[in-house]
Formats: sequence, structure tokens, C-alpha cells
Amino acid sequence: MAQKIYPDAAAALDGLLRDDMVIAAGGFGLCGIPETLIEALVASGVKGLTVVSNNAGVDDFGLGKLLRTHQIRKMISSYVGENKEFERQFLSGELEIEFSPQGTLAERMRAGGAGIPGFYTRTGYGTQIAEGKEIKMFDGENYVLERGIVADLSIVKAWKGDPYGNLVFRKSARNFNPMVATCGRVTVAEVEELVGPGELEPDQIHTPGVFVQRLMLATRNEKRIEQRTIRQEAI
Amino acid sequence: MAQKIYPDAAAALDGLLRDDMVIAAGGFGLCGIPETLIEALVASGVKGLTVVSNNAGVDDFGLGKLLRTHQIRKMISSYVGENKEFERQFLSGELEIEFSPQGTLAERMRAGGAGIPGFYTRTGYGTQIAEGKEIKMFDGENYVLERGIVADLSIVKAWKGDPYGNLVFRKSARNFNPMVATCGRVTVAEVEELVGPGELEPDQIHTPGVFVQRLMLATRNEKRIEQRTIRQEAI
Amino acid sequence: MSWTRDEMAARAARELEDGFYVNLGIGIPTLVGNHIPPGVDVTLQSENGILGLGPFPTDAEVDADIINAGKQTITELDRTSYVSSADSFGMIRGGHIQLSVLGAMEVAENGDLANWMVPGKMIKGPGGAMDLVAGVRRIIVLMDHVDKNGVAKFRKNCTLPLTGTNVVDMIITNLAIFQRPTRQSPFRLVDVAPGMTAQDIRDRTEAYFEEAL
Amino acid sequence: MSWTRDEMAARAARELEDGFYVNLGIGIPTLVGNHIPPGVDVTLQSENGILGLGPFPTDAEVDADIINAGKQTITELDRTSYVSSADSFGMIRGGHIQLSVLGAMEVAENGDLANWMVPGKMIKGPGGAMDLVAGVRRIIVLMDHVDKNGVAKFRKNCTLPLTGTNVVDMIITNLAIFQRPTRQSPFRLVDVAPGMTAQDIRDRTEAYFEEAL
Repeated sequence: MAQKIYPDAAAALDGLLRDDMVIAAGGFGLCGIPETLIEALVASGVKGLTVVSNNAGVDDFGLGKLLRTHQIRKMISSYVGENKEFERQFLSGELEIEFSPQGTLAERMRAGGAGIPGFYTRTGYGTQIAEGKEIKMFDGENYVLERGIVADLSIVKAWKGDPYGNLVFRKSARNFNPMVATCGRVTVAEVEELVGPGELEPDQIHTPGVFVQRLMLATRNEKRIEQRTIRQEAI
Repeated sequence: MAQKIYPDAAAALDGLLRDDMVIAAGGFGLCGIPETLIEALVASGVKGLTVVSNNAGVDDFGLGKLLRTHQIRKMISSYVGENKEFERQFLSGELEIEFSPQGTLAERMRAGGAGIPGFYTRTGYGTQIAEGKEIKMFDGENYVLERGIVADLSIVKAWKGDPYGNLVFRKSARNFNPMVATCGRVTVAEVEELVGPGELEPDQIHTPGVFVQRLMLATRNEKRIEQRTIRQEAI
Repeated sequence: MSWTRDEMAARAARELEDGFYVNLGIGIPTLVGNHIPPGVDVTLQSENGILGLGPFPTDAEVDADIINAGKQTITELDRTSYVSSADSFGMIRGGHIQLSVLGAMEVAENGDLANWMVPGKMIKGPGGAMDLVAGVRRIIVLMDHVDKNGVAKFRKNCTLPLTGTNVVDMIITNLAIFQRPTRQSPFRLVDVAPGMTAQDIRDRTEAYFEEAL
Repeated sequence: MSWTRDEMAARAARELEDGFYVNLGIGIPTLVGNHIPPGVDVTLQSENGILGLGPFPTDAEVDADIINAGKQTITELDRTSYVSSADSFGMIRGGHIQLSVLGAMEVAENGDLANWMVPGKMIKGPGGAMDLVAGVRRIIVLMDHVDKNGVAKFRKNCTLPLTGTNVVDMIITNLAIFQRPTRQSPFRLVDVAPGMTAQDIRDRTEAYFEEAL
């Protein structure tokens, strides 16, 4: 079998990076983000990136690290509220942003991965998001045409992965990762645990190996929590 | 909690049936079809049905039973090759057929369930399937506009189900069932095994309970095999 | 007299019906979860990909892989399922969620809603708000009746960029409650805070509304 | 002399590369799986929702819940995953499957393919064929060179209803092999069955083709 497992993140990204490329990244907030691969992107020095990701990390973590080093030229996101450096670069004109509503963004990546160049959604009709987009009426209701997204490279974080590239995600860390995995011309996955052939139950694989060209063991699993909310006692 | 478990198929369908309604049914060939619910539809006598299903069963099994009793007026399917009674009714003009390519049909049901009234696909461009449909060019390539499907009622077969309507499918019996479950205004599931609350692993649920309004234990699990192909010895 | 945030949330909670699937927005709408009437079982959805949200965890239960759409740590229940964000918004866009309770900056008398761009501030983006108002079957807005400058937030037209057009079904403010039976109907004033009169509400509201006290 | 079905399948199998994901059509294309070259590891996909098809089961292994797109009983491997049909066609339509081998009634010189409607017979429907030819990156057709009446199946234009337009990359018949480097190029004759000449092929072919023997 073609070898998919790489020794580390730098090896897994070797030969895939070029300036001004489009990279899709999994995660929601700081949950389920490919921490190890982001760090390797910082180290690579690749720049002029367009990054498709629901959020943009925080100042010193997640995609915020790539913002600090000015490697990102444009973000395609639904919400970028937790990042001061983002705000500074945006207001100074260094950084471009394309907002996509969260569900539309998720669907655009799924569509791109599934060979669907465009779909209609009611989301955003009559708002700034729909400006310049085709509107079409179906059964008396207006819908906005949204485009599928295909990335040059996708990076995802999974819980478990096997040598065939089959992936399983854990709880709400799944979020955008499955669609991101499908929409990359090449997809690289970092996994918290590498398991052997046949160890993943065929009925429970979230991302089949066809979507994953390379994978490696994640060495960064900090999993920083943005809002640690707790209750005091048992309910 | 609102009670979703019903004692039998007749009870699960009670109040949901009316002549000339649209019913989406899960399954591929005879694999993963809701045998018990189909039998109950036969017993109900509901007629003039439009049935959305990848196939139409065989003469004496699956949806073939509803064809025999002339309860189906129209099929929306990708392939109907294994059914002589189907052919007879079609050629005599009793039965209408709308062909949808298999992947387009699957996506149309997913779209209907996900609030997407239309999407573009390259499938069928330049063929009879595209006749009368809008064609749109994206990045120099032509695509066909296909419509989402919403059914009045969806019927699916699952392996396991819990009282919340969460479903798990088994192996290739999954096929069309997950999309069918999403595209019904009401969805009824028959399950091979009813399990208790919390017995299904939250990461491994294929169809979340939000899509399933009623479920019951399947009493027909014949699972007829169409092409029993075997090899003689171990490889 | 005006209603407290908890009273507003409790009033919204009365709109919940047994078996409902519900998405609660960030902020005051989250409080609705504390006021679910006895005998009413609802399943809370979080748009990042959780169906069946549990309460906040104890310190020992905190799991970085279980967060809600507000990025808060949360727990799972015996009904919980996790899905991808695409499948989660499939539930929302496809009309499978019965009710969403959201905050707002402005609501117009035709049901337009503005809640994603604060004038003069950095644009943070719509998140899932546009998808929720476009897809969820019934939208309840919780908001203060007037803004910090005393300007009515229930208006003839929204002045801020819209989140959605003709999407609001019910408005619960600290002073009054408006609702309408369909999205083709005008809003009606159905309740006022203690000590308030319909005229008091008219004085503080720019939108046209009918009275049904 | 003409190639046997197994020889045709073996020739198609030489187009497989290590690591490829492949969809084999029903009929002769299925035989390709028996001729995968040593050292080449391919993963077979079945469009109903299996990635990683195993061999046919022994009698004891038969499982009604494991069938391929031809509705045949099949087995799973240590790499197998099951997906919904929507996700399966996502792989196909999205260009994630490198190669598909299909049967055909007619192929036109511009790459049009007809393989879903038999004239004068009941229409059975396209099944997944239209999706496969529209989505899979490379399409190889296996077919007899002429039909039962001696009529060329590689033609100027298809006379039967099309499955897809400009979708065929390689044609393997019992008499000859044609391929083209891109879908903007004409087909070239690259091989003939033992004892056949290029002129023999010209005599039995209606389509324009170049010679590259």
C-alpha cells in the first residue's frame, strides 16, 4: 500500500506548500484544531496564505500564530471575534476577510469536496452576505447561490487514525474537520493516536481514507479551553 | 420526553397516511429496506403514492409488494431493473417513473433534508436527464441544476435505535437510509434492536434523533439476498 | 417596573413544548435553559455539532473536546449525539429545529432582525446567526426594549445591517411582549411589564403594532 | 484473433497504480479485480457505500448487509469503511476516485459514452453510471469492438442516449486499444489484438482515430 504515515508534521507537509496557496483548516474556536500542523506551517515560513477556517484562533494560539507572523493574507471565516492581532491587521489593511455564515461555510466545504460547484440557501438572503450573489426563487421563496470551496491543502485534527488514513473524531472536536478533509486537493491529518489496520470499526469511521493522503501523530495536543465554565456541585 | 417508540408498524404509521402522498424509502436493492413498514403500507391500502427510492424492489418483495397492489402511481428512482410487474405497469401507462442518477438522487434527498432547494452537478449534463433543467457554467464547465426532495413521510430501516430516535445502521445496509431519514416531514424508523437510553455511543450515531419522530421494533427482517455470490475456499 | 433577564428568559421558556429541539443563542437566551417548565422535555442543540447539550461540567468533568457554540465547556447526556458542523446546520437549515431564542440589536415591524454588526466596531462576523434565523421554524428575540441612549430597538426599519429578513415571530423585551401568528401578520402587543400600560409601550416603540392585551 | 474478456480485464488492470481508489462497473469490469499487478495496492469502492471491497464470501461468511453495487454478497477488509450513499457519491462526484472501468454500448470519437438505455427495451435507469462518468478522474471502457450485427461500437457519434459527454479516456475492446492523453485530444490506436493490423481496425471502426502503434 502507498505509505500514508509520515514521521512528523514537517515531513507530512514537505513538498505541499507554496506561497499564496489556499489552506482549509478544521476546528471550531480552539476545539479540534490541527495544532501540530499549524506550528509546522509557522516554521515553514510559507506566506500569502488564504485560510478557510470557521475562526481565526486567539492571539497566541491556533491560527493566531500564523497571523502574528503575517503569513495569512486572507481569511474565509464566519466569526473572528477573539483575536486582537486580527483586528489590528484588518483595520490597517494588511489582512482581507471574507465572511461566510457558519452553516454556509460548512456546506461550501462539503460541496467543494463532493463536486458541487454551487448550491442555494435561504441563509443570508436580504443581507450584506448576499450582495453580488445570484438570487433564485424556488416555490415562492428567495435563495442565495453559494459556491463550493476547494482548497489546495486541507489540514485536520482527528482523535484516531489508521495506516489507510481512516479517521475518527472525538465529541465536538469533530465540528468542521470532516468537511475540511474532503475539500482539499491534498489532505494532511494529525491524529492523537495512530492505530493499526482493522482497529477502527468500519461502521464508525467518520472520514474514510480516500480523503486523507498523509497523516502523522500529533505532538501538540494542548487543547486550550476558551471558556472554562463549571458548576459547583452535582445536579 | 415525548414518546417516540410505538408498539408496531400500524401504530407507528397511524394518522400519517393519505392517498397521493410522497413517501421516501431507504434501502439499496433489497438491502436495508424497511420491510416491516412496507408491509404495513400494503395493509393500510393507502394509494396513489409517489415513492422516492433508489430501486423498486423485486416482484414479490420490498416495494414490489406495493406495486402489485397498484398503490404506487409514480416512482422516483435511479434503477428499476429487477421487477417484471414494474415493467408491465409502466408499459401499460399505469405507472409513472422519474429517473434520477443514483448520486443525484442521494444528494437530492440530503439537500431536501438540509434546506437546500437546489444544487448543481456535472452528472447528467448533455444527457436526457438534463432535459428541461437549468444549465449553469462554473469555471468553464457546465452543470445541471437539480432540486432537493422533501417527502411527506420517510420510512427507514436501522440496526439499532434508542428511545430518543437515535439510529445506527449496519454495514452497507446504511446506503440511502440516512438521507431518507432527513428528508421526511415525518420520519418513521423500524429497528432490528431497540436499545436503552445511553446505550448508543454519542460519537457513533449515524442518524440523530431529531430526524426520527417515531420508531418501532422491526418484525420482518428477512433480508433477502439478490445475488448470492460465494467463493469456494479461503484465500 | 421592568422584567429582569431571568423573568424574560422564563417567559421565553413558556414557549417550549414537550419534545422540542431548541437552539439557544449566546448570552441571555442561554438562561432559558434554567427555566424549562416541569413535564416539558426539550433537547438543546449547539450548532457546532451537538444534539443534546448537558449542563456545565464540574471541575473534574471538564473535557476540552466538549464545548458548545459559545465555546463554553459543557457535558453530554444519555441522548447526546455528535455530528459534523455541516450535518448540524443541515438540521438548522432543513427546519428540523422547532425554536431558537436569540438576542438582537434591532427588530423591524416586518420581522427583519439585526444582531451581527455593531456600528463603529470591528466586524466579528455572523457566526451561525444568519443560518439560525433562516432555518429554524420559530424565532424568539430577547432584548432590552430601548438601547443605552433610550432609542427604541423595535423599529419601523432596521438601521443596522440585517441578519435576516422577516424572520422574527416573537419579541420579549424587559417591558413588553409582542408576537404574531404568521410571518404575514403584524406584531401584536400581548403583555406588558408590571405597572406599564400599552401607551407606555407605544411611547417607547417605533414599530407599528396592534394591541391584544 | 481477439482478446478474451480476461485478457481485456488484465490490460485494464495495468492502468492501476499503487494507492489508487477504483470503482469497477458490473460485468466484465469486475474481472479487473482478478488481475491487479503484484506490488500494486488499490482500494475498490462500491457506490452504494463501501470503501474497501473484499472478495466474495465463503458460504459461511455471507452477510445480507454486505453487498456491492451489483447487489452481490461481498466481504470487508481491514481497511473497509461504510458510508451513506450521499457520502459515497461525494467521493465519486468530488473527483476522489482515480479510475473507473465501465462497460459501454457505444463510445463516440469525442469521448461521449452511451451505456444505459438499450433501444427497444424497457428503460431500467442509469443507476450510478452517470455519476461515475461525470465524477471519476479517468474512465476506461471495456467493450466488444463490434455489436452482434457487426456494427462498430466506437463511432463518430453515439446513436443511443448518452450517459455522459466527453468522459472516456481509454477504450479496450476485444480487438484494439485506444487512448488519449487529455479530453481535448483525439483517440489514438495504441495496440491491436494478435494478428490484427491497424487497417483491420480501421475497417471495423467508424470513429476517427490516430495511429500510435
